[in-house]
Parts: sequence; C-alpha cells; structure tokens
Amino acid sequence: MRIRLGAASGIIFAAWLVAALSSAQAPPPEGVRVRELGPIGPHWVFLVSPAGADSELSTKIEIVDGDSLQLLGLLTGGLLSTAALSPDRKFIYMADTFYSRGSRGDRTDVISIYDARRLAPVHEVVIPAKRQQHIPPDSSALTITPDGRFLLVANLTPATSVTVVDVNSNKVAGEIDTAGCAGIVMAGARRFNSICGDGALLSIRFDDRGKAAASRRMARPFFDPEKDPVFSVPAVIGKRAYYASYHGMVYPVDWEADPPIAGAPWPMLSGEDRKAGWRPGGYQPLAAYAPGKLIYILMHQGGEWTHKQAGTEVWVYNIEQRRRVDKIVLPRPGSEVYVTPDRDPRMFVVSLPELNGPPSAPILQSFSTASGRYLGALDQLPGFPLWIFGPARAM
Amino acid sequence: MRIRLGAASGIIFAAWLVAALSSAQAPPPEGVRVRELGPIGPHWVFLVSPAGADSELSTKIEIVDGDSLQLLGLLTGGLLSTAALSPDRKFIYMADTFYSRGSRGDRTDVISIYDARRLAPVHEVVIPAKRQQHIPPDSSALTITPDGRFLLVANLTPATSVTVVDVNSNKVAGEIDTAGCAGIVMAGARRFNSICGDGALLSIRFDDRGKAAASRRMARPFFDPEKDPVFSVPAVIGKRAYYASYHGMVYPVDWEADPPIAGAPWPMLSGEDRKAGWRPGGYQPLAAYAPGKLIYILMHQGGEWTHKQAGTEVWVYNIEQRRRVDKIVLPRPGSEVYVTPDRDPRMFVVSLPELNGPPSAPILQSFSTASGRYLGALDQLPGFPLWIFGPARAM
Amino acid sequence: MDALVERITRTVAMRTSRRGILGMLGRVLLGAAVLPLLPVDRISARANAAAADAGEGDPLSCDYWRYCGFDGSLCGCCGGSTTECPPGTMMSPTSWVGTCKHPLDGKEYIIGYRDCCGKDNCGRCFCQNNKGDMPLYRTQLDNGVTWCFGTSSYVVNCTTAVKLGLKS
Amino acid sequence: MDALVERITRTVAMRTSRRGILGMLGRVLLGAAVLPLLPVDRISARANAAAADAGEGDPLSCDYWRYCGFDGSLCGCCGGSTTECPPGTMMSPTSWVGTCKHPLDGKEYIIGYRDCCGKDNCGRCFCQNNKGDMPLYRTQLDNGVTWCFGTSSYVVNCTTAVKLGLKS
Repeated sequence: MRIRLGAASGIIFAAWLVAALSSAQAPPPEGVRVRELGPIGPHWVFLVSPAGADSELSTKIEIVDGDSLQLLGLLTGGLLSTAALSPDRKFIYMADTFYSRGSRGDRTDVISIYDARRLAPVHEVVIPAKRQQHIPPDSSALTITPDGRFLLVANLTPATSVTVVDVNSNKVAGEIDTAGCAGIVMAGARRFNSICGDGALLSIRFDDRGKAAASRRMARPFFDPEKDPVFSVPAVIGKRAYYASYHGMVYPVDWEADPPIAGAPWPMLSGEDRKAGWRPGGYQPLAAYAPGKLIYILMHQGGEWTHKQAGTEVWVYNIEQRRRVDKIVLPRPGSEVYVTPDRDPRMFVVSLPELNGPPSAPILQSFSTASGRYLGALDQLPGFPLWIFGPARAM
Repeated sequence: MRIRLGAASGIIFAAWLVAALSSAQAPPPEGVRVRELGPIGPHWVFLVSPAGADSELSTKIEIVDGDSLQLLGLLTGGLLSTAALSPDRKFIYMADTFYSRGSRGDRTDVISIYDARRLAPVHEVVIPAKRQQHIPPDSSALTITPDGRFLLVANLTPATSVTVVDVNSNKVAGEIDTAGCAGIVMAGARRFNSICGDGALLSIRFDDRGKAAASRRMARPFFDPEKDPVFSVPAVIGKRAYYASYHGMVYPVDWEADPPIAGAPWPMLSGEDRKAGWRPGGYQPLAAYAPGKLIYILMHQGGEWTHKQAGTEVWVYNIEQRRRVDKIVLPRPGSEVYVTPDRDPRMFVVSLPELNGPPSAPILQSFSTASGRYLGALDQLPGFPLWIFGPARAM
Repeated sequence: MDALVERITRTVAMRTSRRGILGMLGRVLLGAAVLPLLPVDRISARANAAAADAGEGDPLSCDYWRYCGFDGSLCGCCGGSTTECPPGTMMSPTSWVGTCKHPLDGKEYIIGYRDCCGKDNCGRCFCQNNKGDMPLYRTQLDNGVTWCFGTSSYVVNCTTAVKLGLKS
Repeated sequence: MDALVERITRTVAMRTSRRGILGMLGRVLLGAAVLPLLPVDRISARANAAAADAGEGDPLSCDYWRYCGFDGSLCGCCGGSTTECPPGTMMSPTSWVGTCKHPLDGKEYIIGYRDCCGKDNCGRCFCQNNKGDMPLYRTQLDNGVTWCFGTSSYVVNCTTAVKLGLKS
C-alpha cells in the first residue's frame, strides 16, 4: 500500500518537477532537442554487441552510417538480445530477455519494437521465456518473413523450437517444434530451413496461425558434421544457399526445393593455400553479395579448431565460376564481415581486441568492394560487437 | 493467459530438465559444488564498482581477502547500487535500482539482503523508488544504525530525504526530510548528521518508527563551501569527525555534540607543499585509523579543481598532534584509500586506468601501514571500483 | 507540496557561489519565461548549433571550451551533438551547471550539462573535467549526480553542454 | 513430454563424433547412476580438487589441460575453482563437453564445462579455446550456448571444467 501510494504521488511529483525545474533552470537560449533519424540508408549497418567486458545484462545495437562512419544512435536491450529490421525498414525488432533483479529474479522475454526514426519503443510483445541464449548472435535466431508479417524467434531449452510472433496484432501466434534442428533461415514466404545435428536440413512450412503445416527433411545430409562442420549461417544468393565449412569447402544447397537439395561442394582453398594453413574463421566469417554472385569470407592461417580466430584477409569467390576473384588484406584482423546489398556496395569488417593482446576498443573498418580499398574506420565501438547486419535488400 | 500457462509449464519443464540432464550427463566423479565463505575477516575488503565501461545497469560488489589478495566472490545488483554490512557481519545489504526493461520501463528500488557466507539473497525490502543515484558511491548513501536495526537510505529527487528500513521486520519504517542537506553519517544510536549547502551540519534524531524526533542545525557553518569545499565523507575517530578539504585543510567537528560543534581547522600542507602544488584528491581520498588517531589522505600535484585526480602518495596525519607522521609513495597512482580497523592494519588503494592513458584494468594495491611497505596487488578488478569499504570495527 | 517548494526555494537561496555561478543562474531564471522545452524548430536548432560552434574549437574534443565542468560521454560521439540528445533518449530538463570561458570573446558562460537518459551508456568519448564540481551538499554543482530528474529513467546515455547564458 | 524425451534421445543418438567425444559421453552415461549433484561432501571435494591438480599444471592459466574447449571466465579467478562455483552462484547441471588430453598420463578425458549462473559476469581470466567447438546444430558441443539450463538464471558468472570420465 505504501509503495502504491508512493508511486502515484511520485508521478504527480515528477510532473511537478518537470514544470518546476524547467522554470527553475530556464529554457536555454540554444535549440536543444532529441535527434531523429532519416530513413535507413543503403550503407547503414547495425552492430550487435551482446555483452561488454563488465556486464552481460545489456545488449547494444549500434546504428552506424557507413558512409560518414558516424554512430547515429543506440538501442539498448537485455541479456544476449538479437535484432531484425522490418522489410519496409520502418521498425527495428529486438528479442530481449530481462530478469526482474538484473542477473536474477523473474525472467521476462519480449519482442521490443522500435520506431526506426525515433529509436523509441512503440510496442512490446511478451513471448515465452525460453529464447535461445547464444554468443555470438546471428541472423538465424530472429528472422522476419519476407512480407513482414511474422517474426520467428529461436528457442533453446536445450530442446529447439520457434516462437511465431504476429507483428500485425502484436501477439504470439504459435510455436513450432524444430525436432532438435537449429536456426531459422527463410526459404519462402512461409517456409524456413534449420540445420540438424546429422548435417541434413529440415524444411518447415507454417501457416498464418503460426502452426507448422508441413515439415520435410533432406533424405541425406549435405555435409558431414564429423568430418567438416559448416558455419551456421549460409550466404543465400538467388535460389541457392552457400555454406562455408571449417576446412574451407563451399556446400551449395538448392534452397527453394522442399526439402532442399544438396549441390556439389567445391573447395575455397588450393593445395598451396592448404599447405600455408589458410582457413576460414571468425564470429561472422561469411557474407554474400547477391547482385555480383559473390561470397566474401574471412581467412587466417591457423590449425584445426581455429574457426573463431580473426581473419587477416577477406577472400572473394564468384559462386558461379567457383573460383576466387579477389583478396582484400585487412589493415587489422577482423572477426565479422558484412557486404551491403546495393549497387555501390561497401564491405564492413569489425575488429575486436586480441584475446591476449593489449586492451583496446573494437573498430569498424570500411572498404570499397570494387577496388578493395580501405575507406576508413569508426573507432571506440561500445562493448564487443559480434554481429553486423543491414537492410536485407537494396530498396 | 498464454504466458501464464507458459510460465507454469516452464517450471515443470525446468524441474524435469534438471532430472533428465543430470542423468543424461551423469554426475561427474569429481566433487563439484558451490563454494561458501568463512566469516568476514579483518582484512577483507568490499569494492563497489557502480558501472563498467560498457554498461551502468549492474553494480558489482567485489569481495576480496586482503591477505591472500584473492577475489572471494561477487554480488551483482542494479543501477548505481550502494552497500553496507550488518554490524554482526552476517548480512550484506545492497540498495538497488532496477528497470523492468533494463535501461527503461518501471523502476523498482529495493534493499537486497544477502547472507554473507552464501552470498545468496535471503530477503528483499521494496523501498520508495527515489534512492540517490550518484557516482562515486560512498558510505553516506546507505548507513546502518550501530545496533543493526535500521538501514538509512539516501534519497535524491533532487530534494533530499532518508528512507528508514527496519531490518527486523524487513519493512520500510518511515521517511525523514533532511531539508536539502545531504549524506548520512551516524553520530549516535538514533542520530545522524548531514551536510548542508552553506557548510553547516544538520543533526537529526529519529525514533524506532523511523520518524524524525528532533532536528538541530549548527548555528554557523564549520567550513565555507565558497572558499574551500570539504570532501563529503569525514574520518570519524572517537568523538570527533575530521573533514578534508579541496585545498588541504582539516576541519574537525565535535561529532557527539547535538548539534555538532566546529573545532579549529588546521592545514595538511606546509607552505612548501603548497608551492609544489600538493593537493588531496580522488574518489575516496580520506581514510581513518581510529586506534592510532591517524588519517590517511591521497595526495597529488595539480591545480585547482583537480580534486578527483588520482593520488601519487598517501600522507598520514596524527590528528592529535595535527602533523604529518608518514608518507607512502604509491607504485601506481590511486583513487581510493581504505585502512582496516584492526590492530594489524592494512592500507588498500584502488588504481583506476588513466582517463586518457592506455586502456588497462583497475588494480587493488595492499600496504602494511606499519612500514608503508607494498605487499602486492590484485589485478583484473571487474568494472571500475570507485569505493572500498570493510567491517566498520575490529571484532 | 508546499514544504517541497519551500525546500527547493531554500536551496536556491543558498546559491551564491564565489564564482557567481548560481548567482548568475538566478538572474537567468528571472529573465526567462516558462516555455516548453521540446519540440524546438529543427532546422533552426541545427543552424544554431552550427553557428554556435564556428571557430570555437572541436566539440568532439574533451578540451572544447564548454566542457570545463563535463563528466560523461560526449553526445556528439553518440548520435547527438553538444546540444542534442541521440535518437530515442530523453533530454533531462535538469542539469548540473558550470561556468566556462569562451575562447573567442573571453566571456564566462553558464553551461548546463544536460544528461540524455533512458538508454544504457554510450561509452564513447568519455570526458571528465571538474571545474566547479562540488560534493552533493551543493547538488546543482555536483557532476556525479545522475541528472535525469524529470525523465522516466535514470540510466544515462551521454551528456550535452548547453549554454544557459552569460555570466555577468 | 514424450515427444520431448524422444527428441533428446534422437539428439543423443546422433552423437557419434569422429573424435569420439559423444560416443564416449554415451558410455559415461550408461555407466553412471542418477545421483543428486549437490551437496557433495565439502572436505572431500577440496581434497579431490587438490589431488586432481597435482602436477597437472596451473588451473589459473588458460593453457591448463582441461581448458582445451573452454570459453568464458575461469571460476578459479572468480571465487570458485576449476570444479567449484563462486559463492552465491548456481552450478548448472548441464554443460557443453570437450575432450582434452591429460599432460601426465597422456589419456583423453571428457570434460564438462559447467557454467556458474545467477550473477553477472566476473570478467576475470577470460579464456577461449575452441577444440571440439561446433555450431548450434551440435548443441552439446557448442561453447557459445549459455549452459544454464536447469538453473533459475541464464546470466553466466564464470565457467568450471569438470572431468566427466576417460575417453575409451
């Protein structure tokens, strides 16, 4: 009772305070305001920093104009949040987890919906409190349907499932069991694929009530997780998806077939590359540039199980010619690579401090993909950004 | 309704999961357990890190055995939390602020009561959501009465008041208006003093219902805030309190008088010291060692308004002789100093990274107060500890 | 409420700092009408900010003249500017104040350090200068206070430095 | 529940890694009785931990043999030890697993990396080795998963490295 009264009088007091202090301090002669953003540009990138050095309670989404290399603003969420953009770029979605007492107490999972210009929360959908907690975050943990109607949220308990959120009604529509398979990568208007532990893909169609309508599994695995695991998230180009593996193979998959059909794998590494110890690695080692039929991959020299090591170079492959067409040497080794989808694309690479090196702040490096030229960097990135994303398609 | 059902089935599932996964993973042959602590030792210190480089949502209390210089454990709380020990050392209190959505949403302020051996929460008292938010934290924002019955919590809205929490019943007893004066420093069983803006002290007696019973203000200021402001928290030794000032004066106050009576100020700096630019500074520049009638103060060379600059030396004064009796040169400049209250005291100094220097982690340095000898350090302190405290008296 | 108003009034009455900071502030108050703080005309705000910065040094440097009493992350590095909060934060109507000398006209200005609240700290361009900083018993001068009074969250994202007026 | 059990069983059935990690784990499972994990006799736990570490290297170094698949803060730097959680945290009954070679007997051991949950990250002695680390489709081998299943908070304070058994 005390507290209720306190809260109520607090509101009155706060209102009074604003008035009192506004007058007490006087409106300054200068124009002061809260900035708003323009529409999301083709070279804007979103950096997701799920945890800082000191706390893991507050994920940051850093919005950067990749042309001016300026930080435009932040969204700050909860524990190991993920994010996605609405296809019309008007909203930014975050999947958040909060505990009522910071690191303990009651857990609440929500989809927080932000207006992309004001970066202010406009809606919230409470979802079942079992969303997947994973470092690094990636695009396969929160995905939006191409029409922008449904958000798909990955759950891990450690059983896997997907919560379907209807963004029209801001309600949870349903939950889809993914039979132990992991990740959500869209393969149609109401269809996504997940990778299973044996190396097969599971294709799930769902309906507008958020229920699984059909579920088909590849007859045979498209890669052998025992011999050559693939990185989780493929580069999707046209009707195909391309997975990169720890040992430097590309595994193409006919993505539109249901279930998907494995293509013929091909190597990224020559015998000489292999001898020199070149290998893909990083937290987000693979990027696609669909208009050019190109994939970009972070490469380093190292032994087995160095699949999270930062790349010193980015190698570029034409997926139709199945050959390397370019190589960009990075000024500073990078852990994540992203290429914008527009006709004048930029390549962005996040460099994290070395694990056992001197402390330093992460930086975002920008490159012209046409020339491979280094265009500059944004330094002092907050936290440890482990994932870059941007508008899915050029608009 | 969906969510309620989800939460309920979640609990059942969690219980099942523990059983299932315990058997699935097998109890390891090694003894695994969660550690418990022994009783709080005379050289234990508590470091309060209100904010890290990346987030301010999660204050850390780092518990360190000052003899072995080992981190014994952590408490992690909310936004700019403060802390206090029960006089019997059985409980650790934190005053926490949480928002329902991390950095926004509904605010809840609580006293979190932890068992000092298990570092586990045992009680919680929700308090009015207006506790003072200040960096650095210090002992004057959360204070316990000498009998351990009442916790006093500083509020700032920006009007000042004190919430009185009865630790016997775990309830809020009342609220005391401090008439614009700030800070809570105990001066009796049910009496505390606050400093007012004009440099006078306000003495407040309160009753067991948490109501102010009497309030008396010094007739005249004991220092002139316009000419020589004092640091907020005095060194209390016997019946007197000693305030240190920006310009290096000591202002003694007869603490047990009600209202307190100003003593005769005396300088810490000789003419030569002053010429060389010596000046007190830091986040916690002053420590007391009551058994020896000594105060310890962090000193640096710098100009006016360098009162938060780290000290390169600790100067030690005998407050009865009013003269410097020792000088300890710090291996690394320090921002906070604390001396244990036992008969074999240690001096602890926290060194933070330099503001514009190369990034590094804070360290805790330990010294013998008898010899001034450097005994070692604990490195890699989590976050940015801005306040050290320990058991108030030797037991 | 009456007691509260009286208390604030009393606090204001004590503000006669030797540097004239709050004496001046009092004068600014008296001269100012009670206007809504937001929204301001956006185009003119931009123009103002640009004009105000001309020849005054680099607002992204901690040495910039307005930051003499600063403590926090510069909003200019966080999606705002010296006088603007980043998108999605709330500019506090309250602030601590400092008195800083303009590098060109040599005059002393009262600067209000307004926190932008409601998002976790930006962490970039951390800057701490302590000119005029006083302990909590001089609340209005304490740069360690979270100055988010009047907003709905006391989590500080970054801090601005707004000219409040000339020190007489 | 049946569907769930079936799903877990299916996942376990797939675990026949070329390094034998999970094949081995299967064997460990079969041989083990279902015992409560806590409390363990404390004195013997200490004794065990001390004996286990004798001559095996420095458990506070990221190079320590058990940490070949480690990812996180070493609990030994945070108030716990290689097999003990710091006070006030909860040891997860679940973990990702790795296979590490003992430096003295040259044998391969299955190691369970059990997270200590419920307090914000300790941040000291961060260590990442990725031997055997696989993406999420091999959940049990993914060191990026928050392995706090079965505890009441998914906030990780630090990580232990518990011997689960010998790889045959």
